[in-house]
Amino acid sequence: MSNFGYVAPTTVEETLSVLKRATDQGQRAQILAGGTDVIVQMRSVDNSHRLFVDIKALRETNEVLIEEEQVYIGAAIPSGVLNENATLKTLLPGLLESADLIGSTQIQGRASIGGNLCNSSPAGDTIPALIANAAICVIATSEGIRTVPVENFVTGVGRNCLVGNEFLLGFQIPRPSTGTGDAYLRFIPRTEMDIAVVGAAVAVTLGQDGICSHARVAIGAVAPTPLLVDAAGVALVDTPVDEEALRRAAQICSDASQPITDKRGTIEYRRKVVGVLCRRAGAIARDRALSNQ
Amino acid sequence: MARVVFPDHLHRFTQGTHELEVDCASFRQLVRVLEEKWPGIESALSSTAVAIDGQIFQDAWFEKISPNSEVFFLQRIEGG
Amino acid sequence: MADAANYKAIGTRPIRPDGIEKVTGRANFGADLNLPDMLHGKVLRSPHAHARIKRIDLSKALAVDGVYAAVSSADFPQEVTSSLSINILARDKALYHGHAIAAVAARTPRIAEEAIELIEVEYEVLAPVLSLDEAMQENATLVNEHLRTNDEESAPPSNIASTQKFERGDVQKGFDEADVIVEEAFRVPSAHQGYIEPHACVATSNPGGRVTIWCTTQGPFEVRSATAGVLAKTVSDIKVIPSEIGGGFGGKTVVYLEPVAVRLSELTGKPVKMVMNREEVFRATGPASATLCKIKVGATKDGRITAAQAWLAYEAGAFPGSPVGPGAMSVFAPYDLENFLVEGYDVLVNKPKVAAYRAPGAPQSMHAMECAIDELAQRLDMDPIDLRLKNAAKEGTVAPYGPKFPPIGLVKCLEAAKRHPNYATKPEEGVGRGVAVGFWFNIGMQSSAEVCVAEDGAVSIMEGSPDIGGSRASMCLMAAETLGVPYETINAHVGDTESTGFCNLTGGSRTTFATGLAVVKACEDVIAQCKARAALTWELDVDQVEWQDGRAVPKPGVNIDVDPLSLAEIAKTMSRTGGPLLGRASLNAQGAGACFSVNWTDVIIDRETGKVDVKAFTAVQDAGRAIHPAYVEGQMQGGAVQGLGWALNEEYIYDGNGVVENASFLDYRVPVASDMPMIDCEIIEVPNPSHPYGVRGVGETPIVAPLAATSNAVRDVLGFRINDLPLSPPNVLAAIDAAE
Amino acid sequence: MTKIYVSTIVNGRPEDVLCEAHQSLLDLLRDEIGLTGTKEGCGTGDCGACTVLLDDRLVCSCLVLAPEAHGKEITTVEGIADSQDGLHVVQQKLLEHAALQCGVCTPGFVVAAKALLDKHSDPDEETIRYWLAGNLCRCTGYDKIIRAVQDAAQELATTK
Repeated sequence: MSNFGYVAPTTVEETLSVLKRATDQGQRAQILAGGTDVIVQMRSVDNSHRLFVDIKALRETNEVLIEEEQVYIGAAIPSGVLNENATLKTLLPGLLESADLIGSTQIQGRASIGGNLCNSSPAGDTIPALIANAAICVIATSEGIRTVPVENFVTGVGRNCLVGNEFLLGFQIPRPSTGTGDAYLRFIPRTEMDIAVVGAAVAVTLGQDGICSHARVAIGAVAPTPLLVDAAGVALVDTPVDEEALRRAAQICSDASQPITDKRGTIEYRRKVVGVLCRRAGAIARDRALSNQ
Repeated sequence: MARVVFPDHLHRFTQGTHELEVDCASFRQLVRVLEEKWPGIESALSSTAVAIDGQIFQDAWFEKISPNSEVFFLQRIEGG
Repeated sequence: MADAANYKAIGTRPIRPDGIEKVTGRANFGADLNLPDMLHGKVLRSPHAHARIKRIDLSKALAVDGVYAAVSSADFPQEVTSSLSINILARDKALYHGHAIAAVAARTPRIAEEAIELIEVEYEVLAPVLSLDEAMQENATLVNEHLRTNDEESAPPSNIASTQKFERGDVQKGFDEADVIVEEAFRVPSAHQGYIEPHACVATSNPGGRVTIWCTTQGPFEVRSATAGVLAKTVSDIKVIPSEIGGGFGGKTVVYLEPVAVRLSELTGKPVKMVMNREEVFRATGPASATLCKIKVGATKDGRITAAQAWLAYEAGAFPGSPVGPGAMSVFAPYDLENFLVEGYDVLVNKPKVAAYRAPGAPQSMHAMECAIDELAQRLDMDPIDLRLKNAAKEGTVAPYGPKFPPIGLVKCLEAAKRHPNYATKPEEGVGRGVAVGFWFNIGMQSSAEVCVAEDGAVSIMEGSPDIGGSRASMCLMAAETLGVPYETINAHVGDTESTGFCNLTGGSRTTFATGLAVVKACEDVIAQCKARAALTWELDVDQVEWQDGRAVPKPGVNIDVDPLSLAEIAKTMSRTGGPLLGRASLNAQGAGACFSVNWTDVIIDRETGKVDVKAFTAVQDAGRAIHPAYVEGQMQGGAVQGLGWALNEEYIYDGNGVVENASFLDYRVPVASDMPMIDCEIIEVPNPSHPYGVRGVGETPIVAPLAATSNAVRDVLGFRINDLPLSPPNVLAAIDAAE
Repeated sequence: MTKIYVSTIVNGRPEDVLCEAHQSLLDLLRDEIGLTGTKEGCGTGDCGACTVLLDDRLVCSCLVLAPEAHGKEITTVEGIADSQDGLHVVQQKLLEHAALQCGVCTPGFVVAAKALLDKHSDPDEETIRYWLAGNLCRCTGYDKIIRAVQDAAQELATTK
């Protein structure tokens, strides 16, 4: 009665054709990267039969390319591997920290930022950090590649913009310019192993004069999807990202949040703490930007 | 006469009696006396622990009781 | 009793006999056994917290290819109506979300899982009773329509299964004499034991009705009697072989799967393995009671407690039997009180039946009292240890639950705490410190041991207490000390129900005390036999021989020139002196000796997020005598972290329908390594006169004090008290916001 | 139902087995290969009792599909001790420090701690605690485990 399958194609074309064949045969296909969400959900939420399509053998999902203008990060690279990349760590410390926060050392041996995004949880740790860094999703489709800004990728709790047999290959991220710093902070009740109750990511670029020319703020776990809070970024621009500016941005984040009360936190708690984290992450991002002149 | 004290859960057998003076030389004798007085209490006592002069017994039977003894029935402790 | 300094083996820290098996993955735990032709059983559980079961139809599950049997409660002896039996498979009502309804046995776990989903159950959903407040109201919905308080036939049906009352002196008069009175109510949530190994068993039955069960349990003999009870068998029909046990803490003292696996095996003629997943462990196995404890305590200006009053309500889950009794008996145990009144209520709710969890009942009630005492110290401006010293129970104090305390270590623990460098050093700015006292009665009960001597003098101990925390090492140490032979020549084995004498479960902190006592006595039996063999060899009377440092020697004054005979030498010739050397002992140990502790912890609080971080924790505890000090510390440290987890983040979170929302280790937050500091320990030794080496149980007391110690430390930081646990970030931040 | 062929090397020994796609690497190790040293505590990656090395990277074997092991090398707790040299220093130190009580989490800790020491020769307490945060232990309160790993690191440093 069991009708589970597993394939590990090695090219994008092969993957697309495997997905198409499954669709044509009426078989459910599910993309597998690190599996740390997919396998848990198969056990606890939906154990229906399916074909696992493992995309870890593709070049495109596994490579890191650091170019003059942009950085490319494959969707299926385990966060443990990403965090061993010293150049990436220097360029995008906040993003790498967000990946480093997902689960334990063991989970980091598997979990990828692509999987974190495709799981499309409001609380996905890497999503606010990707958004703050203006990352663009690179998506394989039967018609070729299409791109979507990360802030437009997640469309609801557990839902995203992938349709048909599309799947995520990786991320293009503008290479941070001189004077740029990012940071991500989340709140969890323990020190490790929890899902974010609240998350906030800030990326700022400061000029030689210490004044912010560009800022992006994104928040997680306080709305059905992670949110880019444009106004919070605006509140930091043309300021030295000092306490006063950060408090303004924090208030904007609190106001922009639309949290719920659940087993992990209350509305009041999340609304308040998202501001706290925005302020704290902003200060870290600022200090990183200043040391990066 | 030994002083015998009953906890709440035995009061439905002792008709609310909390404390009693009993003339007996051993735990077995005490139980006999009590069963005679309040038929049915013996089976409840068999699943109850007892402290005789400060020493707790989970399963008492032939332990000695002296005229100035204090006998406390108490719930059995199990433990994790 | 010899002075500790004179012991050769006791008090040392050797490697446990079963250690290598456990660090190399060779040790076999509950789920590690597979038998040829074995089937896999899975349980269907109720999706409702309270529902009448109108119909169960197993036919679709039975029709699945690979399914061999399916059962519901109808397949079990109906005349057995114990709570246990009805908890194992629901009868007319599902009493909590996750209550077992039916089970199947199939060729693979996957087939079994898919088949249980095909079982059709018709429910009439009833309103669940989910809180103490709700359950104790008049006209509350009834969990059990036939239950009457204290079995009083004339009383109306109620959710209150039983009441407790302890009283001494005149409470009103005592409060009238008080200069300061603290009166507060405290809630503690349900917490799970959180053992890492889920419940698991394999059962096989032969056509003659004989059954063998391999399982992970704290008590194989209790599994035997419980399974026999549910199945209306005799215990002689059943053999239970305990596997290594992956944690229990009280939660593996009851059975859930074993009778079902046996029935499935009887129906199929094949071995049946059943293993719970983690979600089932959380939903259907024993958590500790959620409680509401109201405390009133009064004292004079100089800190003498004049009266204390406690009102305790404990959730029992869906069946009677919360540990409110021990909770009521322990709440005032550390104090010498003239006037007190304790009332306790055992209350049914539509939640899983609670099970023992380390010092069952005490952490909740003593959290309330130890918080109240701390509050009293604040108002009297007294050091919290001084206030406790002023009122501490000691030898001769009549315990609130009746008996007089024999020698106990509370005062020594308090004095040691006061002297301890970790206490003498005052906390830095922003750091809060909280102190609390812990207590547990400890129990003795029945144990058996056999000590066999091999032909080369090697010693093997056979006993019946599953080893959860290194008890084999303690047994070997006590045997080494008694026999006077090296620890390394001794091994200890936990037997099955047919290879060792009856033994009560590992629990109640009884193993090192009671089974240890049996081992010591069995060793003394071996010594007596050795002396007789030596006397025979030397042609002396047995009373002319004594045992010294592991050797038989003629008593001083006996005029004979012979070399002493070691255990190994006597063993070498045993075939000629009477056959194998085999010592044995069986007993019902009395005088377990109460165990007290003093704990304090230093915490900091992030006032913007409400997060409490534990910076330091110190545990001082009376062990009577620490046989293997490292494993005593292990109990203290493990219990401390369980208590800290309960204080900070652990709780059962229910939705409005009685469904546990956090039935996973992801959201039921036991402490992880990075949450905790080192746990500093000081072992106090006030020997227990009822044990030849002075042993007291040490396993349970450690979980008691950390709850209040944490609450008191948080109060120290914030300047106001948060009465309810857990002190989780949302709760702490809400309290900070409310105070501002 | 089609079974999937998996060719893998477990503790240095080639293993060719058939599995189903929904099975985990943990199922493969325990039920198909018979290595029951690796334990299942939760099945959701939250407890670490099933920790193994997959191509030298620490993973929860309950969160790896069995077919993913094809062509990979796996080290389990059974492969940590050396048949020549005996116990690994981590195993020895866990024993010496009495750092296990029930022992069911121990296999996961052994594998995780060994991986830590292979990567960091001189980890401080905080590094050890965070590295091992994915391994739950309910018995010890972690104290003795952390000390054992510190001691093992020290011993490795002095013998190198």
